[in-house]
Amino acid sequence: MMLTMEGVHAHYGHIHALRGIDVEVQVGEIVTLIGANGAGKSTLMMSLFGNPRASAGRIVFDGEDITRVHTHEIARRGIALVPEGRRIFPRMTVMENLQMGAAHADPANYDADLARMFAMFPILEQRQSQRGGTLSGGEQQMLAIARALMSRPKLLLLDEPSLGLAPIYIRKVFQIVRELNRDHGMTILLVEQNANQALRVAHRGYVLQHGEITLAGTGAELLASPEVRAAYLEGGHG
Amino acid sequence: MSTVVFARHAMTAAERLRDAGWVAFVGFILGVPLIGLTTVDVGGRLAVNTRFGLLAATVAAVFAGRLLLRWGLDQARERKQARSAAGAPASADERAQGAQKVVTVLGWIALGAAVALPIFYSDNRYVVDTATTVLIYVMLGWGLNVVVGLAGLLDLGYVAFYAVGAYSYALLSTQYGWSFWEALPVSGALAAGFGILLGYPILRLRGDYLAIVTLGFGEIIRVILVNWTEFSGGPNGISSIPRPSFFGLDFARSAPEGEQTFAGFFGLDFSPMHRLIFLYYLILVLALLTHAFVSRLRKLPVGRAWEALREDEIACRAMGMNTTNIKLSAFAIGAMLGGFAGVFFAARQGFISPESFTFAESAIILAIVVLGGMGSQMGVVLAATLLVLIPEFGRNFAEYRMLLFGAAMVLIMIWKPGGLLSHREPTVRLNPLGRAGAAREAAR
Amino acid sequence: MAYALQQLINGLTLGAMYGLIAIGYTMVYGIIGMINFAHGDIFMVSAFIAVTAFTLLAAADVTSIPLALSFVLIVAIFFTSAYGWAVERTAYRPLRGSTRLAPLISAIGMSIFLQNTVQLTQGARVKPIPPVLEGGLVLWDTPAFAVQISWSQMLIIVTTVTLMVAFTWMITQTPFGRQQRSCEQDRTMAALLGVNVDRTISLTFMLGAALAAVAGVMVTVYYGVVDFFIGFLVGIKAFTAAVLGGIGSLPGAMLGGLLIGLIESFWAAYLWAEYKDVATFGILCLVLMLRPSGLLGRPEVEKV
Amino acid sequence: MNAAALNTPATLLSVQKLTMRFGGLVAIDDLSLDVPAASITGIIGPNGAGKTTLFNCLTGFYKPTTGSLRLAHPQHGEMRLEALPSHRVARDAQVVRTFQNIRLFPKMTVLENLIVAQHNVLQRASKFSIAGLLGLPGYRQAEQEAIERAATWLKRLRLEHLADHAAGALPYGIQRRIEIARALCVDPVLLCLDEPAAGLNPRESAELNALLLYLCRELGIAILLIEHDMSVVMNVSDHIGVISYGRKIAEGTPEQVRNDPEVVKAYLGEDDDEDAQDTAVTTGGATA
Amino acid sequence: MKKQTLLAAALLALGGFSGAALADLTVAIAGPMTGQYASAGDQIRKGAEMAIADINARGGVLGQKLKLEVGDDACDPKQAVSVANTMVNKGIVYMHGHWCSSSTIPASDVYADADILVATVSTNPQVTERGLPNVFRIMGRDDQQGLVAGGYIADNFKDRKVAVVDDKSAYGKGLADEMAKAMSDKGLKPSLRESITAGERDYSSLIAKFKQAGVDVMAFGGYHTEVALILRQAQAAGLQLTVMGGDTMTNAELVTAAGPAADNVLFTFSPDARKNPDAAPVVEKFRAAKVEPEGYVLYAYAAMQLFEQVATAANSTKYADLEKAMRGGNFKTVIGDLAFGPKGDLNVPGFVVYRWQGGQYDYVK
Repeated sequence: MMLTMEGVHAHYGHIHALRGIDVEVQVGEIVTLIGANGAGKSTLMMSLFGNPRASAGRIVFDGEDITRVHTHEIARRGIALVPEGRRIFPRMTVMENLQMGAAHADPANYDADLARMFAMFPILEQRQSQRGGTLSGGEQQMLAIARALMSRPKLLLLDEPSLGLAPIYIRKVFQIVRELNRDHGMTILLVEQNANQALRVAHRGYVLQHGEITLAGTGAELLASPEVRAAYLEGGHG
Repeated sequence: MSTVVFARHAMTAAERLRDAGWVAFVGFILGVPLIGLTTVDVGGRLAVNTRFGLLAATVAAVFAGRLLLRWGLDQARERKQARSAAGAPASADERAQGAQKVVTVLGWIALGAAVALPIFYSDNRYVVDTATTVLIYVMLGWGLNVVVGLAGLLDLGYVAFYAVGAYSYALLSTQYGWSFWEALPVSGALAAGFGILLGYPILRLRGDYLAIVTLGFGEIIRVILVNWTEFSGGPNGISSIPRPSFFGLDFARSAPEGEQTFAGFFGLDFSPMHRLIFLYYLILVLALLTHAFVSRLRKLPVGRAWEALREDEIACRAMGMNTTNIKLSAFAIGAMLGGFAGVFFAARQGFISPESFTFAESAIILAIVVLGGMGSQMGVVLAATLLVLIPEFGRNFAEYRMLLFGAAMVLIMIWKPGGLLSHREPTVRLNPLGRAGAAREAAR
Repeated sequence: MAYALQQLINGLTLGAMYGLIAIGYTMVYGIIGMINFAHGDIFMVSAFIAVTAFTLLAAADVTSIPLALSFVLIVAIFFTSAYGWAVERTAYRPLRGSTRLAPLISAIGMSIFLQNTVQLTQGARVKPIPPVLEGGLVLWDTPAFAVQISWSQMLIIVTTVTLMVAFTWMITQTPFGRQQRSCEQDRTMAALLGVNVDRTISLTFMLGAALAAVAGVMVTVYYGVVDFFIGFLVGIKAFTAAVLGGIGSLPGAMLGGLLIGLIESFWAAYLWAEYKDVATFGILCLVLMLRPSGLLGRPEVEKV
Repeated sequence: MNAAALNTPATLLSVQKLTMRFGGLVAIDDLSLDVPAASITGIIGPNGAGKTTLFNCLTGFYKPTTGSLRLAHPQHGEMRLEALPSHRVARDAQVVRTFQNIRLFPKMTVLENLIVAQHNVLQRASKFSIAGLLGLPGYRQAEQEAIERAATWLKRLRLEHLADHAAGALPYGIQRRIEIARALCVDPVLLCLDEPAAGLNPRESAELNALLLYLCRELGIAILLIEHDMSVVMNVSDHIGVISYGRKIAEGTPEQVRNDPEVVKAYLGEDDDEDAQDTAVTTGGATA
Repeated sequence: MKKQTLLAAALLALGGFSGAALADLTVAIAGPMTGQYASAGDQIRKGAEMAIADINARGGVLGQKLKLEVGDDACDPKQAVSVANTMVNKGIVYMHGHWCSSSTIPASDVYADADILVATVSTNPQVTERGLPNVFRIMGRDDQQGLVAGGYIADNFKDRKVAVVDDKSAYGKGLADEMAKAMSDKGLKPSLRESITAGERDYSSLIAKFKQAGVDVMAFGGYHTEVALILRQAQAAGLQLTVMGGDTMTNAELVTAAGPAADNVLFTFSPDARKNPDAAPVVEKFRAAKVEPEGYVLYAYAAMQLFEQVATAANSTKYADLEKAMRGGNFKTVIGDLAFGPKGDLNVPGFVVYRWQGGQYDYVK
């Protein structure tokens, strides 16, 4: 078991954002979390890092309880996040952004990892001395994924990686997700608004509503579920 | 699905001791160079004196203080947790309603107290005078609140407008014999003019760049007042500024030929308190007018535009708002109110000099706005009262006075980072308060 | 000509001093995005520590100047960094994540507090030390006027330039510098990448305080007289220097400091000394009107 | 507005030879584009192609390096947008925009956001605040009208119950809707929407489609739309322009654009093995 | 609800200040006990405390013990008014203060309103020129001081170049202007007229200007701290500068700070109280208590003596009687005999020129 959340509650200011979340991620799985705006998807991701900290419940990662561990310490234990909105350091170069990703990895792997990233994302090699803020949205998304991978995480979290991207980049993102999992055995937890594609790449999925898990199942099951279809896959008739 | 509620676990005795020990150790390190050692003058040379006894006492006090503080904080947290466990947390609407009610009640109490104060203290100069000072700062705070709290423009040189008002009145009255009431609007307009003058060159600046330029502007005004002796009296300032009269009646022991004094007209025995109380009510009226003016403005397009500007300047432009005019109007109105306060200050002191208009003064006024809760009118009253009274209370502690003042500023800020009253009341509501909850339920 | 040269040297020294303090200002500003109004007072504390240390050395009959200077520097840096750390821990850390103005006010409170602490514990009197570095070089001896540069002036200029280069290198090239910049640009993301944000900020404050400590020692050596009020004016000037150069930029702080030093020096030399502050702030306004983010500041592209 | 809709000229906005350089970087390169009146024009293109820059030029936030932006305003005649500062573009030319990363006034309530958008009308009615300060009936009536106007839009967008909530605390999708409502309160002739569907789920996107069609067909507001969500762009646009690296690479009806090989290569992407038919579903498939 | 209690507490506490203790006779001093000029405030307090102790040891005034109140105005005019009002509330009958002219001026209005006798050491002419009946000055005025200092320069440094410098404070600028005027009247035009900012550290620019202009005498209006810095830096730049200053130069810190360069400082001050044979026992007493009776220490002592004698002469502590006695009498204090003219200024303000020499100051021969 890579990650277990047991009855996790969390508050965001005065909002009770998570109300008893139970989620499991097995080693080598892609798990997708879908839900409407404001359902608490991003809060759930961030609560894994203790930001906001769970007010109740337990989070176990790789056999260790991380509920009370510092954010930076959790990151060092092997969870990496590609956050919503990408959060590239805008005034650092592409190279420096990648170095930040590798800040707590074994320096011995650095050169090999960098080469791997450049192979996976050739655009980053071309842009390596450009400032992060000057990249286009798609390029930033590639950089954000590469940055996360530089730390050789055991678990990769992706928060809305397709948001605001051109279709061509959306394809690329899902392709990478699939490759990472299939070719490198990476365990991935994916949060998506784009439920259709997200569920298609996932082994399993959860539906989050008002801070609670309302449905769980394999990707195919959820895709077929009438509730999911009605709420997340088909537009109303307008 | 088990719900284990975490209470942040209470510290064990050993942990408490270790924590306090660590803090005491830091206190020791910090104390060595300043408390443990001191230099004294022995016949034209310095020698080092040691005060290890004092240092030890300080470290012990820090240790005990930390233990006590931790314990107190833990208690407070426990009580808070118990309370929130007992009752469901109030909804945002209910909280807003509650806060609004408190502020309203508080406002009326403050007003009542303010009106009644001179009646209860009619023979106490100090109380009336201190209350007058509080009101001057309240007025200044309300003025700066327009610039900083509403429009979100950080102004570290607000004292410049205060100075412009004060000097305008001082010069108009001593040089040209203008009365208080004649000079008041002119001085306010002059201050507003300076506000626009300052506003123009810095329209493009943001945040801290704006702050430093306003700070510089304040300093420029002060340096000019100090050096341009022919105009401002230089460092000597201007003395013998006439006091405002009560509809032409002076507050003097005896009137010049053909005029009457206040006491004489009303057949009272002369008392210097009459003038003091009159000045007090004068500033009270000015302050109330300011309050009415600013609260009204806040609900007008211009006031909403200020707040929108604070929230997002680019969105303002995209909505077709002329941000230049909005900024300038904020500077002008803030400056005008500062100018009014300055006029009153000059009239009350009877003497002004550049020393009253230093950066420290700007910092205090800004602190009033921020401590009060940006944009909150009642917050300004509360903060002004605190910041004037703390140093006055401090007089009992002689040389520790300013030390306590500094510490209090830090502590209040940490205690209430959003200011004492941080609740923002909307300028307009679609659904009046009581019904909001119902409306929300209906929407679910 | 000789006169102008002398004024240039004076201006450069003064400017280097402002620059040295401004570097600390700008570094702390960089990481937490707030004006640390207490920085000038940290500098003042370090000057007092330096006075005590020098007096101790004099009592111990230490005559070697390099030895004395390095001892005083180490002592001052140690204790002043502790003050920097404590100030951050008590007055700023609790306010992280609140409005931008809250730490500004607590900084002002802290500044008042430190000033009065020193006044109470060390007394209100000025504290002098005997001249440490005497003499200098006569660069150009004209009949009317001898252009001189003293050893302490040289020390100040050299120290400032060295520190500026060293710290610029540290920030742009080292992992710590990267971590620091990452905290400045996106604190949450930095933490998500495993950066200990609290520790990085604390360290930056300590480094800023260490810079202030060096400045404090330099001031003590150069002017020989210290009192509890010196932090305020110098703090404002250094802050102005940091903004003029573009806040957040170390070379900018240096440049701003030098500019202000030179403006003050030459304005006082050829025009009206009493209006030199007007000149300084006037030029600041002018520069900011033309370049709203300072001379070397990164131009703030309006992100729409 | 209806009167305006009757005698609108064919082309509302004409972009001609627009170029925008930042230092050495060419963000928009000799771009020409026509926006017909009372229609929805979509702008698509890869990230960083210059779409938002086009909006910024159009709404006065950037001064174009060269080129012209002519607006055939139904009341005021031809206006040159490139010569107007941003606030006048909104106020006088009535070209109003929303932002890619939502820019509401977060601490103000939803209703206040919508009333601020009517600032110019109200400010005129308040006669430099004097009428407002005195509470004269003229101003009071203007304010009442502003509130009603805001309430109408809130009702139309089903946001009424949130009117008194601070805008910044509301969920993302709702904030998007508020931003559109706020823009509508400025009374636009041309409404420029920058990725209005970003972060919306399919159901919300569908609602957005309905709203856009209503605005355009019923109220005659011309809409310029930047969007990556093909289910929105392809469904509502009358006309689509495709931009890549600052240049227009294609233009035409949704059908034409979708099948343009260059667009597929630069933007839509080649269908690959695994999700060939799926992509059809998510992009254009929902047309039926 | 918490907020209301807070406010109530504040109001109550305000009221708490009102209770005046009338058991003893309360006199007060006021000055900068904190802030930039705190060292002057310290001198005043030490002098006054000693005087009160001595007077009470003698049995007090008119059979009543004296009680001392200390007010801190930090040289801020606004705080000075606040201090004045506190003092009025505390029912003081006599005030020695304030120290800064800019504090004394607004505060004395309050004392005038409340019928409280004031004896101050503020030297700005405006202090007494405003015609307040209750204000007396036990020190000379800037204009008198400037006359003596400027005259001395004109007489003794006729063929040297003189710069007149002030620190932009009310005191400093007033004094410097008077010195410049007195010099000019005697035919010596200042070569330079400069202002500095008190609190700054770097005067190298000013010194280079002196060197350029060939100035080696500086007539200075301001405080000793700046003089010490200027002297140190002048010496480092190889300029032997002679300084003429005012009464603030009596502060021994000048010597500590400037080192041997202080020997170039001349200044004007009232005849040295410490040389007054009558004062010898008091001086001894101060030194025994490890307080050097420099600067304002003896003035504060004298101010209290003055009150003792005035009240005894008037045989009353009523304001009108005190004022009358003050105007009529001639009082023997540690700073010499005091008698007041119609404006409240000293009849014989006798300023003398001193020079620092080896850590002591003495009359210039």
